[in-house]
Amino acid sequence: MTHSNVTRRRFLGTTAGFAGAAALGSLAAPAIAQERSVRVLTVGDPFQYSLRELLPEFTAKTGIKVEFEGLGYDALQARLISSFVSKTSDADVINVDQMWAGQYTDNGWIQPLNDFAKGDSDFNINDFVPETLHSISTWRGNLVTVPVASYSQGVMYRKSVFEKLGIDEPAAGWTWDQYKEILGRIHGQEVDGVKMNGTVVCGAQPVPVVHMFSQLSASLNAPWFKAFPGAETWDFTPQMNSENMKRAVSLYKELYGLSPQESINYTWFDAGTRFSQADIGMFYWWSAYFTLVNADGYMTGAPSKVKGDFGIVPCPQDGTNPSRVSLGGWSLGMPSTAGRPEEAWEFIKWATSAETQKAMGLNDKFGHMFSDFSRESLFADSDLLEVYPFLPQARAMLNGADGKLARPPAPIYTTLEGIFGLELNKVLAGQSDVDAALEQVNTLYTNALSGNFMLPYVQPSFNDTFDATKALIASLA
Amino acid sequence: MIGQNTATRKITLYALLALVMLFFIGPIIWFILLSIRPPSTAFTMPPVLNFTPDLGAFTRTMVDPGDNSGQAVNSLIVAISAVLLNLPFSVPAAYALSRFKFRRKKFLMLWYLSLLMAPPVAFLIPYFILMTNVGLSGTYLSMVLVMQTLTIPFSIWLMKSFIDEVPREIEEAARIDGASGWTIMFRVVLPLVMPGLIVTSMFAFVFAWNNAAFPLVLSSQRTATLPIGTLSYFTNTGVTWGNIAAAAVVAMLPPMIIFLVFDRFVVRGLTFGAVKG
Amino acid sequence: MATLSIQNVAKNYGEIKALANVSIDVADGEVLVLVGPSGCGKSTLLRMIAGLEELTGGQMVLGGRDVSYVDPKDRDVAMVFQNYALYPHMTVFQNMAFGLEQRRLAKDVIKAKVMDAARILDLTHLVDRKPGALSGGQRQRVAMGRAIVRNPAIYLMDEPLSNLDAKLRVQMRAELKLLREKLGVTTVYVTHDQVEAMTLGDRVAVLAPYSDKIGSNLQQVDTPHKLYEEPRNIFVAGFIGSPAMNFFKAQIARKGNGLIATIEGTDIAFNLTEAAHPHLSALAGYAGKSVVMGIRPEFFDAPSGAPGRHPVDLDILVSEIVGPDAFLHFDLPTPTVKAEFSRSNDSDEAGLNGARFSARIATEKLTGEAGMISLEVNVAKLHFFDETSTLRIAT
Amino acid sequence: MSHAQVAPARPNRLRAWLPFLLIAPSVILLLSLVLYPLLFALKNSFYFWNLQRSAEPLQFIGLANYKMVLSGPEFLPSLTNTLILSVTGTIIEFALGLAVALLLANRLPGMSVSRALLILPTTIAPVVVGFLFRYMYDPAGGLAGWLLTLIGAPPPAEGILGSSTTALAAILFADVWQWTPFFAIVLYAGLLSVSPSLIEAARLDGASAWTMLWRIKLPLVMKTAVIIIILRFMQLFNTFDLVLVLTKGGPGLSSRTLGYTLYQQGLVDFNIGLASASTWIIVIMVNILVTLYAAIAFKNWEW
Repeated sequence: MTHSNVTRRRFLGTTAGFAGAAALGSLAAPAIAQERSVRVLTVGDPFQYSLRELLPEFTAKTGIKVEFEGLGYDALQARLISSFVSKTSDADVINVDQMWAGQYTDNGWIQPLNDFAKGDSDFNINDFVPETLHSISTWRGNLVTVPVASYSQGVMYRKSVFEKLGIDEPAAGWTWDQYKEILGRIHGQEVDGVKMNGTVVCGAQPVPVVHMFSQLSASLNAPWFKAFPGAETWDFTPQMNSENMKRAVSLYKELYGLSPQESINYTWFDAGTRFSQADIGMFYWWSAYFTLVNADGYMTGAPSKVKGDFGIVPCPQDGTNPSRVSLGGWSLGMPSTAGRPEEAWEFIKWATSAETQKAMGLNDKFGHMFSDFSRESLFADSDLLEVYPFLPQARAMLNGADGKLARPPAPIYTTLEGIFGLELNKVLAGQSDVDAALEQVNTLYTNALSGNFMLPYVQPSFNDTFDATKALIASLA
Repeated sequence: MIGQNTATRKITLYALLALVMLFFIGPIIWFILLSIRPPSTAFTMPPVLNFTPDLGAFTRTMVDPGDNSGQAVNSLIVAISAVLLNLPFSVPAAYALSRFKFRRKKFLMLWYLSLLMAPPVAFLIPYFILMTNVGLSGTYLSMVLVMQTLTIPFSIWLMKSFIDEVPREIEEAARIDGASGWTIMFRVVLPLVMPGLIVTSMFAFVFAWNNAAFPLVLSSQRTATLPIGTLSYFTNTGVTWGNIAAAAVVAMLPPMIIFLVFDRFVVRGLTFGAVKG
Repeated sequence: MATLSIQNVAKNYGEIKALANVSIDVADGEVLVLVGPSGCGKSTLLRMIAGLEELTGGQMVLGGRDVSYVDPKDRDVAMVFQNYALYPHMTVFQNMAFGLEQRRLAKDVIKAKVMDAARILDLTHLVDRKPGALSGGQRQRVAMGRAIVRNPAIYLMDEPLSNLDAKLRVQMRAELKLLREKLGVTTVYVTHDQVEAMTLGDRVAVLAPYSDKIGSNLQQVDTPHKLYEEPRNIFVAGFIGSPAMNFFKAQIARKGNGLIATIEGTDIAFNLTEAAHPHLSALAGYAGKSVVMGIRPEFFDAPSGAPGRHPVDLDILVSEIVGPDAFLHFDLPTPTVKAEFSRSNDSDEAGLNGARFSARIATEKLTGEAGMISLEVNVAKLHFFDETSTLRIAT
Repeated sequence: MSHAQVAPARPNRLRAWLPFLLIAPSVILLLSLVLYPLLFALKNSFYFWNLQRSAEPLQFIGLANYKMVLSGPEFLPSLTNTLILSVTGTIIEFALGLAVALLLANRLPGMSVSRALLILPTTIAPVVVGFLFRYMYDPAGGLAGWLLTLIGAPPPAEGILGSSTTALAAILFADVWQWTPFFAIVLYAGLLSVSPSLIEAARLDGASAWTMLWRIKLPLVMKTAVIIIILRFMQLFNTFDLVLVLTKGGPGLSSRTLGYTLYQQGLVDFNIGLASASTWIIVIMVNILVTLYAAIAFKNWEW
């Protein structure tokens, strides 16, 4: 073997090594940074599709390039928390579920937006329906996110079915007893050759069942905790075995009895889809479905069997007690680690602006499917009313709506929701009765809350009332 | 079974085979049909089969807005990189385990095997933290690296069985012929275990291609892979069955094509060296 | 071409001694055959010559150069493996050219050398085939060809014929012999087949599994003829020759100025006189003691009455007639000589029973196939061995 | 003849260390990738660390997390379901796979094409299999329910996934569908290596087809089978993706598995301490199972 051979081989080896390193490097290297850009991480709800269509307009207007990613609920949650743990963020703007806003802020993962909002005349905070800001976007007297899609809950009923069965169309101010009575009259009847179910519920654990059930606990005035969030001193002693809670769960179980049995496993959209198949008399659900049930399937645009054949009415109330509507939705927040806060704010402001929200509502690419406005002005917009004639009813439902009451954003909400959702599911499945289930929930809540140092609660409280939110809005206007 | 192939026996066997194929392949076809059928027929029973195929779901997922086209490319990058990163680690180890005797070898083989049994969910958050700490979070490399915990052990087991079957005298002949270690590796051993390299690469590719757990936390928008894409159609407000099916069909095709094209290596590869052919 | 000197070579696997104290000198152009039962270390020794096994002790000197720690590729050896170890993915031509390519010879030189070897081995029409498409014999030739083209200092062959069927083996054996006459290269050849050993070897080294008694694996190195005529010990005597030598326990006693050797437990006794037996004087020292007596089957013969022959009547159990030769098997009520002394080729070890013996005579002289048959033994050819040292008793 | 090493004749450090040099990269890479999460989990399993409460581990709490996991209402049902799933799953997949392999081993025209196609379910991503079966099981118009009704065994009114009697079985079924072909191909490969002369000999000995299967074919394929059996068992033991897509563990706890509980604790509740304790409980259980299995199944292996 000659020396030159060795050299040549070594040369080849070195070259290969460099090539390999370069290949690895290209796998690891982030894409080239844009001069002005913003990274947005959202959940794959309908607003996301509408919003995405408009992104070129944002870039044209501001010169900011947008990297936009929509994820499923679980994936989004996993990605967000992972990034919080490592104290990095791969996004400048993130979607925050109503329940997450508190813990994200307390842990310093997202930053209050007060300073951005205050000096910004374009933001026009006064145009927001205050209930949406209160339910979705405030925490400890700060504006921590901005709503991008807010949902209330209302009843959808089949006009033709009511007519054929001679049932009067319901009106605001009706009671859950009436609701139940109507369902009883529909359930099992055959209408136009279709065997009707009274209603449909969401039974799937853990999140969907809690989402739908919590409208009942809100209506029946069954709070989760002794004093939270509207209290001078917070007290998280669980109230899950209260009489009202038992009534609410019993009612929910009754509603399940008037539903297709498979709804034990229904998630959000299963319930909506089922209604659009025309064998459900009436159900209450997030206002997003006022639009979505018109389509036969999601993002397809084909009309469903119930299109034009359903009315919308506010949720019933508990006797003479005023109705409490559960309000939920998605908002945009800014991670504390956001690399481009200015651009992020630009984006948040643009995406939540009346102009953009209106354009989202009018977007028809996959059929009209976004009417979940938070801005007062849009509910009376004539262009939007043409597409979404129910907007006045939807607006009315927001009055007095309170998401923080229905699903209190306690710092370990997800854990509590998991416990509750499981037990609710067990009640529906007949694996547990109402009393036993709620005692179990109360015990597990107590354990979880004390295990998480929330019982007794020694950290600072904040009397989070609707008035406090209104004061905040006034201070930021 | 020679000598027993009477007509009845044949008919019975073919009937059984038809049943087996229907059972295992039918659902796949049913799912592929979902991707091209009008949504109105998706949940109609008895099944509607005379529909006009609609490629709309493929258009939506792959062209406009085409969320999944980029993800398909990402999947390809991740899966191919996973193979390329895998082989330099697994082939030498498999070679050593096949050719040398040393203490604790059995332990080592079982240790590799045990890695395939770790609960992947448990590792997601630690991996995210680890990758973030080394500045790799959201990159292809982070996914490719952690996937090696699944692919390298499997590859080593597979490759070892292939190398076991190359008579060591062939290597000795090459040594006596004057070949260097590299020459023996690249001109003698590797060509002889080519089927093994193909099978190993196939499995590494498919493992990486199909993995959903790691990209769930380790990918970013730029690097998200197809399984993440299919997951994103399953949202709170709706499930877009057509889109899911279309994206899933695109996700299913490469592994299927690979396994069908290289079919003859599959049977050979899956004996894990436990049977000598 | 070169000389090979194996000097005190040893190989240990941990505590186990596989080889110890083996020293053999191979002359330039000589064929040395290593023979022995399985486990005797013959293949290990060959692989140590090749450099495929590390030496634990001793030295390997090839062509005057100490190659003990030289890589195989730098030793200038060529080897033919038992399973041929052809490169299955290369054609016959590429198989033969591979070694030359590694030595970076010019392409046309390689081609000339390969085609030359192909012609010698009658492989010219097969050069573009891959080994998978060749018959066993053809593969064997390619393996030979791969060694030949290299023109090495020494050929090493590890049971190159054992994978061939009997007929082909005989044919290839002859061809090998011819080839080696033509090439005249120093060769070390391993086999467990003593016929191969005897026909191919200029000298044959008989190896046995290491035992402390001898302190080496090497039993004897000699020409085939001398191995047969003058085996150094019981092992070699039993190993060389087919069917194997019959061993008996025999009592030596004086008789007149000669000796008498009586097979224990029988009345068969051989009179040994100065004229009838060449090693009588050495044997005389064993008078009154017992020794191991060896009679090769071919030392039996039909009665002829010639001088120096001793008649015996044997009760033949069965006889096998193999063409011109007949093998007669008989039992004697005599104690068994320990099996390890008489270990023969591993292939026909199974039937070895210390008390069963065989004789070989010309078929034409056979008077019956079973029952009492009268034979005679050539007394001069009787071998006697010391019971404890196992060495042959000779002057 | 066995050779301890194929190292060349040179008392060379490099050569002696060659096997370790070849193995080291894989071991180092794998160790660094596996040790970090395990140690991370070990440390945090002794801390109170709920990401919903704080970004950092708050307090050392000893074995409280372990106690909480083991005493949680979902632990025992999860463990039971997991064991049912992994034991019955492995058995069914093995038995069914063997039956299919024996069918394929009849060398009739068309068998090899079928065999090639048969691997397809195994190549599909588990997430996609989840979607596929969610679609099949859909109570509103899924193929499975329709077929069941057709053959006179209508699914429960709550739907296949909604009934506590069928939910776990439905998950099991999806897994069986995906992995039986894998067993079939592997066992088929094993059966191919059973030499025909052995079968002939057994037939001459008068062995029945049943005897032949149990006494000759099975023992010969068992060597391959022991590997895939343990692999599948452990994969099933860690099942979570099918559960996530199909039932989320419901109804009630009917189809909850340890893997899903772990997912819930870690990636939904973000209770890192609790999830870490669960991780170690699972790791310890898995290791005990694997060690026991290895001690029995790999006893007579040549390595």
